[in-house]
Amino acid sequence: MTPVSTFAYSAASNLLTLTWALPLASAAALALFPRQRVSAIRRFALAANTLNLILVAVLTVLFFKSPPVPNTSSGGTETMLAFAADHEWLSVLNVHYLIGVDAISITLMLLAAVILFSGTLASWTIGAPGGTGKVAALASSENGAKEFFILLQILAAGVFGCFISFDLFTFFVFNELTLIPTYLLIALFGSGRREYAAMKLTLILMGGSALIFLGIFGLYFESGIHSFSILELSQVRFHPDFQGWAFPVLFLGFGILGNMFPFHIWSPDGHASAPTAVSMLLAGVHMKLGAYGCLRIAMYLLPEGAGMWMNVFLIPAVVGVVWGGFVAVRQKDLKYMNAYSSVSHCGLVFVGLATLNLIGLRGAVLQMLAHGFITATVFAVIGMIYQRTHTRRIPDMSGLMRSIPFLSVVFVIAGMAALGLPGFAGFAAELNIFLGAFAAAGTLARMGAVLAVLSIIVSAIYILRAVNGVLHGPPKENAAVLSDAVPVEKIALLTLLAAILVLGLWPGPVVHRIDDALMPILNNLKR
Amino acid sequence: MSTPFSTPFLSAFLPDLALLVLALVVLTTEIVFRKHQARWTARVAVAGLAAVLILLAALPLPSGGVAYAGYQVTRSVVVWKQLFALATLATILLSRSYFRNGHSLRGALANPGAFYGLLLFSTTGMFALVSARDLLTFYIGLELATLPLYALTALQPRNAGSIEAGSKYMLMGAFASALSLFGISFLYGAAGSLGFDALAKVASAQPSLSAQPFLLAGVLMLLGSLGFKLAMVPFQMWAPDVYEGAPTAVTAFLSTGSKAAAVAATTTLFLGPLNLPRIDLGAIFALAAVLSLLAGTLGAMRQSNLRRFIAYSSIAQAGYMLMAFTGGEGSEAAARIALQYNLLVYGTASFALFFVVSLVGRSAPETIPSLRGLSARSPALAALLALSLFSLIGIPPLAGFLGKFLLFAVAARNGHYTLIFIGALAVALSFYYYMRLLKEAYQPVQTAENRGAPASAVPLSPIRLSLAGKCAAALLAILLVVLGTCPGMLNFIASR
Amino acid sequence: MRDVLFYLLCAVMLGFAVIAVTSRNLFRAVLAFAGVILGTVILFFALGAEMTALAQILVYIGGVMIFVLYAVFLTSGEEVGMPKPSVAKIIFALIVAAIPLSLIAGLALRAGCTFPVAGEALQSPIASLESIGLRLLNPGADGFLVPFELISVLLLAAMVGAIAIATREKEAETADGILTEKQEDAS
Amino acid sequence: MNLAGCLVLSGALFAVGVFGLLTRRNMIAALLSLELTVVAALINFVAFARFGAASATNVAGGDAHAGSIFVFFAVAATAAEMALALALVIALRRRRQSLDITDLDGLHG
Amino acid sequence: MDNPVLLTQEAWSSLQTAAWAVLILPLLSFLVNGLWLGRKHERAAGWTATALLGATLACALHVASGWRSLVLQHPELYPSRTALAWEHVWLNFGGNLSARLGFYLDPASVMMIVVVSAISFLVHFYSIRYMKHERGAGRFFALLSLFTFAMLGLIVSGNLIQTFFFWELVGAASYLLIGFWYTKPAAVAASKKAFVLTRFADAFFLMGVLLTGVNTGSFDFLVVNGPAAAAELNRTLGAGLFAFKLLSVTTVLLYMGAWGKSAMFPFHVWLPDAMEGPTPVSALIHSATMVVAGVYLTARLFPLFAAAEHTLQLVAFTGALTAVFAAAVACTQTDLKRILAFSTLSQLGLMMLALGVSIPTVANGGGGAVTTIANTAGYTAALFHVFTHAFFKSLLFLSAGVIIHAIHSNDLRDAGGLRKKMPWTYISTLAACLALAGLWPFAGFFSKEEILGAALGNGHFTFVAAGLLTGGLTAFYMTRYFVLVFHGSARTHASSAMNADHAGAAHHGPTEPLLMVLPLIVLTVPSVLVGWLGRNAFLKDMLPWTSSATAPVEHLEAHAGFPWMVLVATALALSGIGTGLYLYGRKRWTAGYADDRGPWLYRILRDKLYVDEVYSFLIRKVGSRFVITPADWAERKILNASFDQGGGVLNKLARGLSRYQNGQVQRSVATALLGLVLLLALYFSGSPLPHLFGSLK
Repeated sequence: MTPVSTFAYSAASNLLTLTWALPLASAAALALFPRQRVSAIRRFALAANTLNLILVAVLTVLFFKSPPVPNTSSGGTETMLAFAADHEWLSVLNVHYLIGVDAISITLMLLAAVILFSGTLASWTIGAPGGTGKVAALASSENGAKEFFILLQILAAGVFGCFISFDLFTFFVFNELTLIPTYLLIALFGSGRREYAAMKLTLILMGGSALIFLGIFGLYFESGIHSFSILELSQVRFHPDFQGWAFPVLFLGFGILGNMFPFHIWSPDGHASAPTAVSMLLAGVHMKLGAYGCLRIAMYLLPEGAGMWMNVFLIPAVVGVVWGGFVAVRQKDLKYMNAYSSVSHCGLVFVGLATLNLIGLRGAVLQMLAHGFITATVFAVIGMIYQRTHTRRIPDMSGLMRSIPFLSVVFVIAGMAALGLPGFAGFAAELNIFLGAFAAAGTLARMGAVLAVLSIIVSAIYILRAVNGVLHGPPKENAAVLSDAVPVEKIALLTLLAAILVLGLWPGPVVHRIDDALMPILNNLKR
Repeated sequence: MSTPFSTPFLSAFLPDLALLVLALVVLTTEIVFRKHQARWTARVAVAGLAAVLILLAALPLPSGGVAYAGYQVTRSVVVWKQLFALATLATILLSRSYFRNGHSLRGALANPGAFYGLLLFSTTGMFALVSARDLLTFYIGLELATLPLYALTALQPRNAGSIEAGSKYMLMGAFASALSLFGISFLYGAAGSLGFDALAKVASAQPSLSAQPFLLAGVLMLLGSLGFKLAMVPFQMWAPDVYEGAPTAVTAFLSTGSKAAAVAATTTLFLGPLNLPRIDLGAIFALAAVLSLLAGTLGAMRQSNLRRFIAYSSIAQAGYMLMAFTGGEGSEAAARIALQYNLLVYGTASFALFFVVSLVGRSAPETIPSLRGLSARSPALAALLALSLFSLIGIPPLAGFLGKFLLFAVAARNGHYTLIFIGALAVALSFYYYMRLLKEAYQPVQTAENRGAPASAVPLSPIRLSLAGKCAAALLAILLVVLGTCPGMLNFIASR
Repeated sequence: MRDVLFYLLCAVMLGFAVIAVTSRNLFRAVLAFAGVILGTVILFFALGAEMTALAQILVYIGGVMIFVLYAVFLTSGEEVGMPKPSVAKIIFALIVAAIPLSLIAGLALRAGCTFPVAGEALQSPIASLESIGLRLLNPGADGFLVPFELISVLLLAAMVGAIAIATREKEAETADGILTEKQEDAS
Repeated sequence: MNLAGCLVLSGALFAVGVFGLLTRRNMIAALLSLELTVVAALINFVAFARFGAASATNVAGGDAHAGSIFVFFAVAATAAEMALALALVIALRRRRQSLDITDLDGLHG
Repeated sequence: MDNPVLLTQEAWSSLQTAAWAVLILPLLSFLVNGLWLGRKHERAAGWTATALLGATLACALHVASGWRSLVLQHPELYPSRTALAWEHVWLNFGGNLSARLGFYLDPASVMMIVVVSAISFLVHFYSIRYMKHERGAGRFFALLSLFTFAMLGLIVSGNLIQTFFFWELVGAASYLLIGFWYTKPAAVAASKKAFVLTRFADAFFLMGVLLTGVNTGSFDFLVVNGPAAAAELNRTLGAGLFAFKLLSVTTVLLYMGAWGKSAMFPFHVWLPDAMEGPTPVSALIHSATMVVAGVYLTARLFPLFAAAEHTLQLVAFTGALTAVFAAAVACTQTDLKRILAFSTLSQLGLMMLALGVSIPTVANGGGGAVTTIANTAGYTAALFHVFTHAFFKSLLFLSAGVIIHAIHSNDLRDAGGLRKKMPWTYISTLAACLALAGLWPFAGFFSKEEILGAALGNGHFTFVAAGLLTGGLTAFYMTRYFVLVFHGSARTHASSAMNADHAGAAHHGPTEPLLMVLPLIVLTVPSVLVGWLGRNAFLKDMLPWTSSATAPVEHLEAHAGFPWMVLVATALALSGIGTGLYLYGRKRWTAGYADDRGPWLYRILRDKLYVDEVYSFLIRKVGSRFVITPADWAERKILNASFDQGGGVLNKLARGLSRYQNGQVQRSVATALLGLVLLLALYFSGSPLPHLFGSLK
């Protein structure tokens, strides 16, 4: 049935299924909790997410210890999966529950697990009576916490499911599974124009998944083998004309989810209105799903299409990088500033993908991880500042360094990381992307590379504007009353900062594994 | 020829006869049970239908199916019949409470015997329609399926809308049946005889459709009449008014049972004898599908009346189902599976929605604002509403997604990629207008102090669910999720 | 000669049809319609379908016409001066009606002539009593036993429906349907 | 007297019927024009039975009787429909005193 | 050229551990102070930091002596006098293109390690007393050690990536240090300005690094400076109008980094504002270490720059321009630290000038394809001046610290008559001023003469004149500075209290606290002797590793015009001092005397040629109006609005549909019929619409 890689069916694949089954189970369990016991609900959710983090960490260690050995029989173009399992789900459509992990997906899962863990911690005051001021009425009433954590767990389950599934149908199901919780979380627990933002976000994402839907059907029917499995489809040579239209459709579909330039309009409103944990998960992980999809499905299965279209997609990517930066400079609201900075950084991911060489692709994957951690930290800090000062507008705040030193120092460090200061994850990723862009042939690629590099200036401007505006300067009169970070929040921030530092200082092992994972995709692109 | 009473006769006819007998019995219950008439009639009807369902499932049927005097019953036909029986069963269960006074602002329903009788007559018509082997049985079946609905729509004397809806429905229906008569006459002209096999022979003999004007005229006019029953775009103008005017139970039956019958009729005809390689009806169906999606979406977007909203959403769902007919050559089996599965799923979701509407409709006018604060009044009902809406939209974990995916798969088989994209966009837009309902349901009720506005008009009385109501809601919810994830039902339908 | 008669018949029928559709007096319209039916009867005889013609007379003239007249008298009152539709509506209706007519006419003229002009001798009687009788009740493959049964069910259903709708609602709400409800609520 | 003639006749009757349906404001008159369209269809059936099915040129084994039998059933079905329609007319009369179709726009939007 | 030889012999293990220690100790001090000591007990933070920096200095000296004995004495083993203490691969880019972290020993880096750790140690020591009453002193010491770690990392790097790695860290540390008093809006603005401007230059520097790496296949200095790399880069890219030589573009981009960090002319605006930071910071960063990093980078890439035709000329030109401009402006400043800042700018200009003049102009005159062999005279002179300048400039800054500490204000107009109050500071500042002016026995004289000698030797007469003019002006403003601070009567200036260095740090201790004076005295010794002692060692050893490729250094004195030029320079210096004494001593001009009376040139110079105003105009008018605002407007009005417009259109269509649905039955029938006919017509008309949804098979 699958001539491709042999699956070492091992107990680990059950662990892999557990990664999304656990959040779902905890969501179900949470449903049984009575509404009033908010602290019990929070603790249970935290326990579930910690367990999940440990589980993913164990899997990562297992993976790094014994990565799947690439079999070079068919020119090394098939992805070797660790902890793989393959059960038939819908025989009518030949849909399989085909799961497995390679370096890219296991690292992204680790990213998701860490952010979920710290997100749960960061939303410790959600639903607490009188918790977060002007937060939606429903959330502040004591029964808000239960729905919040149930939806958060479902969102997490969807994300984990996506990263492990190697069957297009299952991938699409999990991808869509994340839509409802995201909408409800933002619409019910968000702030500001939350309903408008939630609806806009969901509609545009569903527009994107309409394109993906189209692409998946194209792949299924034009491949001749009527299968959804990515492994099998990667061995099929599709007809160039088909690839001519299927690739842009798929790439745009995932691009919309991955915050590509013209279609990024959902992310600023979405993030600004979402509660802290949701914007962390949304910006940190959910957007990476888009770029992951571009890499794994669009480029891996339709390499000739990639060859044809990548120069075209370089333009929106580069424009996105520069555009995100310029717009972020003018933003008054911290969350909008960070949202537009995410647009810029996600544009960098697409620049990395557009280079089509090993360094560029590796840079893109690293940037996904780095930006994931960094933007999650920044959103967490902004959330915590918001809980204290009840405002996110930069002009309204100044001199917070004196009253909340811990948060301010973390904010400075996160800002520096977002800036791309060496020693943090951002620099390692950006270095690879720029190097890949300069190495890519063609004047367009080189011009794109120049613009991308110049973007680090703009990012310096808007980040410093925010950091200086909020933390430095004469403290305002109400500053004295603010309380610094509570231990719960400290743990959340420190885990994220640790991840940023580790990825920044010792990228070696991670990069080595990611290169092995990228090899099949590159061999396909070169064929 | 097989003697009348040998086993094929039994397995072919018995369920239909049983249904007919049940209809007659129900008519006479009025005389037997003087008191509690409504409840007893309902009980008899439900028992009868259960028997019919068992018969359908249990009767041995040779794999090739049984053919008898213009009646052909294959295993897939049995599935159609089971769908119809289920729809009628659900309608009866839903309509039981409407016979009590004060159960709905539109006044109580009159004589239950006639109501259930007509309902069962209509189902008999659907049974005949599906197992027809010639145009005559097909036409009579179609008539029998539709006629009782005119009467049912007009059955609520005290509600002005009911009479108006009934007469509109009747006028449009009569015109459609005249149109189908005209169509069948041309088909008869082209094929020389009424049998489906003759039709198939003549349709495949000629080089192209344009070479056979009669066949084309007949096909189009029949498409028109079926389009009317399906509420397809050019013929959907009646649906909103009739859905609004008719009693809730009848609207439920219209949107599920009658639509299923329309889809079944189109399948037996256009995926049976008329599924011709050169008759590129795929393009027409695709065009109709797109227009239906557009009309359904646009209509539902600004609708505040719950019933008209359901009408437009059913027009959109008809659009999705029409996609299955664009499959072209060799896609009959896949299209049938997709349509049957989707009808089952759409039916479940619709009845869940109607269940909520009927409960809300007791104390408040059936408009979207009256859903406000449903989550506060009864969380279970709000959850059921959410599940049914997400399924109607087609979001994965729930059954709606799988149904729509199968439909799109049939269209994709023939390369209709633009059509799929428009379908998927329609799914996205449908999220917008279905969410308007959910937003109202989960809108925290603006009590006077935190919004300053006068307390909301709708009194905030919690909705109590009777035991039967609770387990019905639970069953529907479980069904929606199970149908979405477990392949069991899909494999069952596919194996037929 | 036959053709002249045929065209005459067509003209008469169309005339009656137009009157049925445009006359301001409902009664005169109904009678005009009866005229059209008679026209069809003659046509059927001309085409050799005697039985059909008889059925036509029996059902249409006997049943439907009487029924319509009954309804007309029952709803006495404004049937005399029916309001005249607005000119715009007439023009619109003319256009809408003209389109299918032209299509069918075109279709008929183009395809119709492929069929032979009616020769005197008919290969087979198309509606002899004996053949129809046999076909109706023949349970075999080409028989119409099932529709025969179904049509009776259809008529029954129509009757039940008609009665359900048209029964006059007793003011005193004594229709048993409602009365029993009260006791039921009580228990 | 050939097929074309009959078809044109039925087409004309159909057109007049449709015209009546679209212009008549009285419910009964509208039903009447509807009946016209049905009659047109019946003529069609018999015409095809006579010229189409019975003749040899058509595909082998034309079934002439089917046409007239179909007319039998069609007439019966239409009668049933008319019965129901007229019941509706009576109910409408009782409810609204006027049989004007154009007044039936309570449900709209 | 051979790759750097990794020190592997056992004998070197002690040197390697010392090499590790040099880097790890400051990092340790940062971590200890930053995480633990900084908040709890601030006094301990000061002492631990100083102790650790002392240890770093010791290790640096050990490394220097070890390097001298093992590498210098054995030219046969190490022909280019370079060695690699240890190396660790950070990231591998495929092929031999990889980012490595290493400890690279060569004459320049050894000299710089010693200088940086020495000055850093002294500044730490000095800061203990200086920051005694400051809030957040722990944070100050942590950041100071972080800066030292970053600077040392920069110096010892053997490849471009590691240089860029620590280059950015240095920039960040300086941002944090300048903005130490974060409650002062001026300091915050200055720190942001410094970081953004250096970041601007670093972006181009990064581009240069990447271009080099991609085209030459490696980032290591040895490979990059080798002839193969230069040949590799030596091709023209682009066509017609945009044709450019890759080599010259890459080298200019690389020089951009140095341009921004060493604050050459157009990018100098951040340095004077950086004086908002505490004085020890200015002493360490803006005199001896960070600003010199640019010169050090140019020196590192000297052979590559030499290979490109015009790059060195650009270096020389910017150096000269900055030197003259800064010297002129310094004469008109009234702020103590701004004078020293402009003086640093001027001296940096001189160093860049020295590097730039290494190519003998006479060779060009010869016509034809002349291989201009750069001689290393300029290279040696520049590094020698870096060496000497570090000592007396940090001395000047520290003394300024003491002065400010005493008069509680940065303004020259408040100072005066401090001669008797602080004798030690008086003597050390005098020594530093004379050294800076370049009088004979003092360090400044020898290094300045080397520079002018190199320029003269290679025939760059214009640059010689610029050097001489700068020398004269330097003497003048230093004298003005010295006289106004120490002589004359004590004066107070109205606005002095406002921008006092220590906002509100009114403490009265002794005017010349011992702990602060000690470093001054220690620094006076090298400012006097280092020139005379170090001259021979520098001339002999301080050569770029590809010395064999460049012409042998003939001793500068041998050049004909050299003695004359020395005389002229000394005469100019003396005349500068004379005019200074005359104007400010005899005629009692106050610091601001010439503000309103002086000629228009004086006023322009006082406002620093309005370069700041030009920048703010560029940013505010051009940048925000033509870039930021349109981007923001487009984002809101076009992109976001497109979504809402779409919704609007759909709503209008929906309203139209519901109006069409007016409930009339006849309309329904008509629509049905017309719809059916339309379907038929569309199907047969062959219009694209039905087939649009047809199959794309």
